[in-house]
Amino acid sequence: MRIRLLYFATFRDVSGRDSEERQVAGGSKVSDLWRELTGEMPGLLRTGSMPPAAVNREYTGPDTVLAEGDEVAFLPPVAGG
Amino acid sequence: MRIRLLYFATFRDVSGRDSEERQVAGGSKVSDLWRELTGEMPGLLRTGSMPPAAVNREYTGPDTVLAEGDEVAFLPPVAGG
Amino acid sequence: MYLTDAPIDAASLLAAARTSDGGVCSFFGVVRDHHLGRATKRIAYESYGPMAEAEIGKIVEGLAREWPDTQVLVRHRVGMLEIGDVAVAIVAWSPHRAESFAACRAAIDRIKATVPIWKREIHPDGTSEWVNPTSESPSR
Amino acid sequence: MYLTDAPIDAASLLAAARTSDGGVCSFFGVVRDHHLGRATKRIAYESYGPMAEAEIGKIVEGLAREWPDTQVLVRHRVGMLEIGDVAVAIVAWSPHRAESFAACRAAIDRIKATVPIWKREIHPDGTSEWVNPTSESPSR
Repeated sequence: MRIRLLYFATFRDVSGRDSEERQVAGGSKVSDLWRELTGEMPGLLRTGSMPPAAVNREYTGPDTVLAEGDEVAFLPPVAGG
Repeated sequence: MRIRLLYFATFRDVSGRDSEERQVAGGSKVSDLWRELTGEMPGLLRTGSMPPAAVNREYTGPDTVLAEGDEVAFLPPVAGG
Repeated sequence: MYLTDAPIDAASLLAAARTSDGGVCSFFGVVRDHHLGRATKRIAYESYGPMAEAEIGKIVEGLAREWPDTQVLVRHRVGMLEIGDVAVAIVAWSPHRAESFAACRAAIDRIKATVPIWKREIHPDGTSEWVNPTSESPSR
Repeated sequence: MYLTDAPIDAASLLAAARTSDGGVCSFFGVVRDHHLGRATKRIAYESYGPMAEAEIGKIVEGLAREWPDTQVLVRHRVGMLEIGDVAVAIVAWSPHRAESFAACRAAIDRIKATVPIWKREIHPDGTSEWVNPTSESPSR
């Protein structure tokens, strides 16, 4: 199935892109996607363990199962204000 | 000796004046003056025990001995801000 | 210097940031339309002027000792104030936000505790009384 | 709604007091000229816009539940900011001062903790890096 992945701040610098459409296996969890991404782009691991993730613009945990059309983002440490 | 006494807020309402020149005995303390004033104007006691006192525009305690020319004020509960 | 009988323009006070300041915390005490369940029409602020100036000066010096990187501005209005008028303004500029909040909060708390200023609430029916905060809740 | 790429005019935000408000606490986060001992020339703020709007909305709703009498305004700027520019503005109006301080402080702390906004410090020599607050002291 297809998801849309967004990259921000350091993660955009590492990936070289703002966003991408991506195929993931049915039943994939957020943590599975993170493992896949860091396999391709070890530079994402600079922030340490899995960063906070958002699915469809809401914070969610690593065990959330992804669905077709989800908008997914892993969020580097936020620094607003 | 002579002192200058100032009245503010409720104390001005009770005394009916802003200020007065007053003769006090040499060696009088702040607490002596308060006792004298409340004897003349029991309405001052509405705030309870002796209120904070200022001599020459500084907070001071009840045992401070007054001197010729001092500016003295007993201060009703303050309510700035 | 700290007291004024002219209206306080809250906005104009905020402009004094230094380039090293990252946080600005301000507090404005405003005349509101009620107090202890009764309607307020206006408030007369009275001060022991020279002593109030000196006491605020001591508070500002104390804040500068406790938070040396933080710059604090204080203005307190006296005279007859209408609903919505700014009675007291505190602005604390600091490199960091925690210090700006702490210094601003300390400033207003200390001003309310020790500066010889009194206020007389005037009700819509023309009656009035002096406010006695010692008989009220501490958050008021 | 909460995010803007136009300059934030701190002064104009303060005008919205209700007649029942007695205390106004505000916090303005301003771009300063240094960070962790290095000079800063400007800061680029980037956001995950729709999520940042939603997160700030949740924070504002949470504050309204915790402090029902207090009205809180939030603005956060994004884009390229210069030294002295307001990056974030919080204003909390309340009948009482303690609540205005508490709600204002909670607002900025929660915004910094969870809203997906990032900043890239640009130094005078043209180099830059993303700020990582998790590697710094909590007061910064």
